[in-house]
Amino acid sequence: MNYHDERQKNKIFFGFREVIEIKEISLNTYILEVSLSPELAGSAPGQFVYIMPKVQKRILLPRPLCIVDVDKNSLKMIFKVKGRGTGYLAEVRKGENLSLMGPLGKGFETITAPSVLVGGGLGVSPLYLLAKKLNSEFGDKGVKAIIGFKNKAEAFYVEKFGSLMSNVLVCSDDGSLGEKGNVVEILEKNFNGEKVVYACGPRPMLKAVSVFTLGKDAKLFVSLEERMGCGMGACLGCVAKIKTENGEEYLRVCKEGPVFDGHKVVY
Amino acid sequence: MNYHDERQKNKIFFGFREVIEIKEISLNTYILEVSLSPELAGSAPGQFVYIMPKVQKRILLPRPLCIVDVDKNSLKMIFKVKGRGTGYLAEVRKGENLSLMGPLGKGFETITAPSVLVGGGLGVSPLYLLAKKLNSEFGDKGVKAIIGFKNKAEAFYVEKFGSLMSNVLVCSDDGSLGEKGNVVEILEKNFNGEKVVYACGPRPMLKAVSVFTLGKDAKLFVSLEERMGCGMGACLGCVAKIKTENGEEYLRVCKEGPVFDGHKVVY
Amino acid sequence: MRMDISTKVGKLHLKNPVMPASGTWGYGEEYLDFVVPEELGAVVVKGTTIEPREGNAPPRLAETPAGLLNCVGLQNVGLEKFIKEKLPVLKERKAFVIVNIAGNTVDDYRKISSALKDEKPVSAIEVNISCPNVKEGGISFGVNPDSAARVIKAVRKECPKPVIAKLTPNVSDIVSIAKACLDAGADAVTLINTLKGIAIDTANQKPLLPNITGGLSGPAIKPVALAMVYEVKKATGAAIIGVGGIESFEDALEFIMAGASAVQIGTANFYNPNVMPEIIKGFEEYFIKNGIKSMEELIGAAVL
Amino acid sequence: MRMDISTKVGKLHLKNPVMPASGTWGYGEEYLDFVVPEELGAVVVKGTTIEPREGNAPPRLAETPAGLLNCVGLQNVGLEKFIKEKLPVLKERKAFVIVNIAGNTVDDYRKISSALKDEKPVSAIEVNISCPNVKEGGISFGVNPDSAARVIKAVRKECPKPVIAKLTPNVSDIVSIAKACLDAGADAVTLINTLKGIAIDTANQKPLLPNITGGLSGPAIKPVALAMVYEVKKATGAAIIGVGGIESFEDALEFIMAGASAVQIGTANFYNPNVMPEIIKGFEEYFIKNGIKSMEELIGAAVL
Ligand SMILES: Cc1cc2nc3c(=O)[nH]c(=O)nc-3n(C[C@H](O)[C@H](O)[C@H](O)COP(=O)(O)OP(=O)(O)OC[C@H]3O[C@@H](n4cnc5c(N)ncnc54)[C@H](O)[C@@H]3O)c2cc1C
Ligand SMILES: Cc1cc2nc3c(=O)[nH]c(=O)nc-3n(C[C@H](O)[C@H](O)[C@H](O)COP(=O)(O)OP(=O)(O)OC[C@H]3O[C@@H](n4cnc5c(N)ncnc54)[C@H](O)[C@@H]3O)c2cc1C
Ligand SMILES: Cc1cc2nc3c(=O)[nH]c(=O)nc-3n(C[C@H](O)[C@H](O)[C@H](O)COP(=O)(O)O)c2cc1C
Ligand SMILES: Cc1cc2nc3c(=O)[nH]c(=O)nc-3n(C[C@H](O)[C@H](O)[C@H](O)COP(=O)(O)O)c2cc1C
Ligand code: FES
Ligand code: FES
Repeated sequence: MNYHDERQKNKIFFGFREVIEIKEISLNTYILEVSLSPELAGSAPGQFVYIMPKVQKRILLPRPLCIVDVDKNSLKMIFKVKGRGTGYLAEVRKGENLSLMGPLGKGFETITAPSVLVGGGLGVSPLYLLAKKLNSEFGDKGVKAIIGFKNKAEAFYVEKFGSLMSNVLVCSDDGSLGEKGNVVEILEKNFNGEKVVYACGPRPMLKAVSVFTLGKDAKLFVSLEERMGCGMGACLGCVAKIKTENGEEYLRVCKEGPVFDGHKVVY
Repeated sequence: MNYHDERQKNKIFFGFREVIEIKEISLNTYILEVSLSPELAGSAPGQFVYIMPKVQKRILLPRPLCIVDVDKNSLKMIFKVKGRGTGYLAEVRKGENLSLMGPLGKGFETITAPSVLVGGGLGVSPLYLLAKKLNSEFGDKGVKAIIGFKNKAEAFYVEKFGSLMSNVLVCSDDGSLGEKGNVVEILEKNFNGEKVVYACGPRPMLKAVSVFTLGKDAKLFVSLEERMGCGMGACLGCVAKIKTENGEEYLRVCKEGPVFDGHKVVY
Repeated sequence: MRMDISTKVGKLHLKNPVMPASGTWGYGEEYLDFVVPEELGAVVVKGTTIEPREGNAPPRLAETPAGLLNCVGLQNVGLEKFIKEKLPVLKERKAFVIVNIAGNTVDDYRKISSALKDEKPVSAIEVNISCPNVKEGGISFGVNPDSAARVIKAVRKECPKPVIAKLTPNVSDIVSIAKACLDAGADAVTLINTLKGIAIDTANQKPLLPNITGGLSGPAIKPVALAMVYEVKKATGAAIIGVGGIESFEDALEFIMAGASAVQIGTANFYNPNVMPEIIKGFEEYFIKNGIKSMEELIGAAVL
Repeated sequence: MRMDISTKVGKLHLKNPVMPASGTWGYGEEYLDFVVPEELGAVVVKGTTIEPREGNAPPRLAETPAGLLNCVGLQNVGLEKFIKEKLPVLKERKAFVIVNIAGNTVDDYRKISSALKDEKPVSAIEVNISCPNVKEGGISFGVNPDSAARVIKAVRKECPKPVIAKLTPNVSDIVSIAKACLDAGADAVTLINTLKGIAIDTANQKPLLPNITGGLSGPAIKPVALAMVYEVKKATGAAIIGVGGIESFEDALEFIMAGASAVQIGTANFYNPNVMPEIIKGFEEYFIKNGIKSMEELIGAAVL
């Protein structure tokens, strides 16, 4: 390695992108589409962008959002309004410029087939780009998706998954959409000895998927969330406890993650 | 006085007003027109409004701006971009809502005629509404205006004054507009024993006008500027030293001012 | 239905926990267009000294990120004029008055407490041993447990009304100062006064404020104030009035849960004159929504 | 034309006055997409302890108005791995390396300085006696002149390299701590580490950070940092590295004029990874525009 290389300006984009679309797609949940840059065009499933709400009343740090889709011209994210940052983000308008940084983090590895994707709530969003990739690498038969929401009002991207792949199981906690039940129950009923499970959603859900897949000898990859400072691996603010060769260590969600071996996460 | 009156909600407006127009009218100087409220409709010459730039990146406090004009439907202010607050203010657009509070402070008294208005730079702006009022109270002959700017590029409202009244003397430091010279020189040359002088502009200018008028036995009213906290007289942040019956005291520019007896100000 | 959001601060019973911070709301006359003093839990007036003070030279204010530096320097009308002109107005309005007092010497504090002890409309005395903007007295008493205790003892001895010590955050160990004040007889502590700060006018290569340093207030200092409230509550259990950067009901609730029995609002009044009624309404709505019966349930709820 | 914006911090000669603040820029490897370490005045690495540390449980961060609370708790790879894996990379790049060190006991500081004294690529040691997020050592040394001096003396004796004491703002009298460190042999002081703060999670009625308190950084603390730089410069004339809330060239200039010979940038890197090169460029442009020949003309220019 030659350390005297010029600054490696080519992997991460930082600057303004134009808002191509912003739309409420389900209860308090928005899809945000921004123009591409060469760096962003190379985004992998599971990576995220660090995005600064434009109106910065009392907001200091950017907010991390998963990459939902990336095509020739644009990058898509889906976010739910939680607090001030996402609240302001919901107010940006088409044509405005938005400051963002990305792609960041280590995404999902698509090592083998067949696989199951398990997404709960907003956790569904990073799985779409992953499904696309798995589909193109291993064919439609090689991948199944289980996506669940609290109820119909909170659901999004159900049709998008449907038109992407044939094997999509949809569920909701109250039965207002698809089967009644949570994604873990649906996984347990429909698991067919797949070799890899990819999961994203709340921690308790990930833990349950981990317990289940451990017993089934399937590999598991999960995507974690933690509050972030730098998004670049420098501040050690975003750690999660992971089993490593050194025992248990705090690893950086923004750098070693957000995707981790689901059986090594200390839930 | 009955102290148990209901809250006196009727004198000062606080809330959002719609931007009717925002336009650059000279170098870095903008006119801002907002919709009226009953309270704002009662604005007197020399009063000011406390206005919060909409995009509040790191901005905490509102910014004080003089009232330039008020008519049936709107209130006008003129401001120069100085720092972050006025910078953001220049970015508001027609149709947006702007948070503001006013009218605040004690304005000019129109006690007698004839009078001269002396305005330097931005100090010209509060004199327009005053000229209107003097004109209507004492007639066109009762009032003369001397307005001066650094140069032509920085000048504004020259025509507005021209169409309002017949006696307008315009000057500039470099002679690019009107007579060459500053307003004090022009005042000295053109003073005709008027009974009242109203002045607004930089401190050294006000001081010079004060020295001149003292010798001429004319009353002088000046409008002062100080950094403000509350704009309401509560924080004692905005004081200026004024001669009073108690000697010299720090009085509040936002409450006892911004207009003071120009011969009592300790320059 | 009107909820009971009353609170107790030591011996004081307040109808709601919201009051202005001293020096930011004058004498309750300035904001009448927006708030009448009698709707607040209390009114804390501008720091009052025996003699009138003219304060420091302007400019006295500088804006900083989410904060405000001030060096007003205790400009006030003085004790006599306060009692003759300001207090009667507040009395007529039936406002609950807390007088913030300051002095150069322990004897100053003693004298002023003595003069206030028979003034019926005064419900409590807030002893300012934390003003960073005056040459003598002020903060110098508040950075040391012994001198803080001496001031409080003098006031305590002189005046049977509730005594509240207002402390400075510019210390290594706020708990020891608070303890000293409580041991000396304070009924409660107000936390915090402003942090010492400076802004530089780079164009003119000098400090922006002629006083050089100023006191930092506003949202910027909220986490520091919360830490001090939390630590003093945990260590002493004392009644606390929390202040520093509160600009919303949410902020006020943070202070209550961190251990404050009431809150003061300072700088936020400057950019939102309705902030105090808004916070009062916030408490009422929160009580209804969460079935809270008494402020007691919330005070210190987050202290582990 | 490239301007000479070099600066001297005690015995250290830096090509420009801009460096990252410890703990906010890792080991210089993380931000390579934006900044290469060798273009900076220096690189200050994450606080390093003898043994590796796992740090505190997450969440470790909470955003506050114009500020950030952190309780990372000195998670670091430990001295051995730092020397074996991190230092060679910085050496290859010819970065100017300042190692921030921390320990539980004076002996820890002694040992780690001793281990670093023969490491050529290390240009100076920044002694962190101000970390608010660890149970032992850290800040407890920094709130008292005697214990601060003991640590600095131990490091000084062990290590001939320049020694910089990094101080905490959570003290009553920063000047006395700075003096004690200088008398004990420190070549310079870094001002300031974070202010102690708390955020409350009102929905769950508990402190947001499991560590309860965190260290407050970011623009919110800038006026406090400036005040400490100014006062230490005025009282001691010492070489100072200024840090706290700097997010623009303008901010950096305020620190230089208040008495800092160099500046560190922490939190601002998180929301603007280009901030350090921008500030360097800002100095170059300012030197040209104002005909400044040497940083000396600006250092402390606003100190009256
Ligand atoms: C790697 C990663 C990917 C994410 N992807 C998505 C996504 O695709 N869609 C989506 O809706 N949300 C996503 N989140 C969560 C999202 O970042 C938070 O909901 C958002 O930051 C909340 O900000 P706020 O200002 O609205 O809330 P506030 O509560 O006002 O935020 C205050 C602070 O807390 C942080 N914070 C609050 N909640 C979270 C959280 N759950 N995780 C991390 N930080 C938090 C904020 O970043 C901010 O610093 C992701 C989080 C991470 C770490
Ligand atoms: C009563 C009054 C009336 C005014 N009327 C006008 C007007 O009609 N048109 C106009 O262009 N300007 C007017 N000014 C000045 C105007 O308020 C300032 O130029 C403006 O506040 C600068 O804000 P900024 O954020 O752009 O600058 P910054 O320098 O970023 O402001 C930082 C802080 O300093 C304060 N400040 C800076 N300069 C001044 C100043 N000269 N006076 C008071 N506060 C200042 C700001 O309010 C703010 O709190 C008036 C000032 C006062 C006191
Ligand atoms: C302009 C101004 C004047 C103040 N005057 C006083 C005072 O006279 N006495 C006092 O104890 N505190 C005084 N303070 C401090 C406030 O009472 C309060 O403790 C501090 O501002 C923090 O609260 P905040 O962030 O809500 O403003 C003053 C603060 C400001 C901003
Ligand atoms: C996430 C984080 C980690 C930090 N770690 C350290 C550290 O290891 N050693 C240290 O001396 N200071 C540490 N600090 C303090 C910074 O070096 C700096 O003093 C402080 O953040 C103020 O500067 P800023 O406002 O520019 O961030 C840390 C700060 C942050 C935000
Ligand atoms: S957010 Fe800074 S290390 Fe991950
Ligand atoms: S701005 Fe507060 S008294 Fe004038």
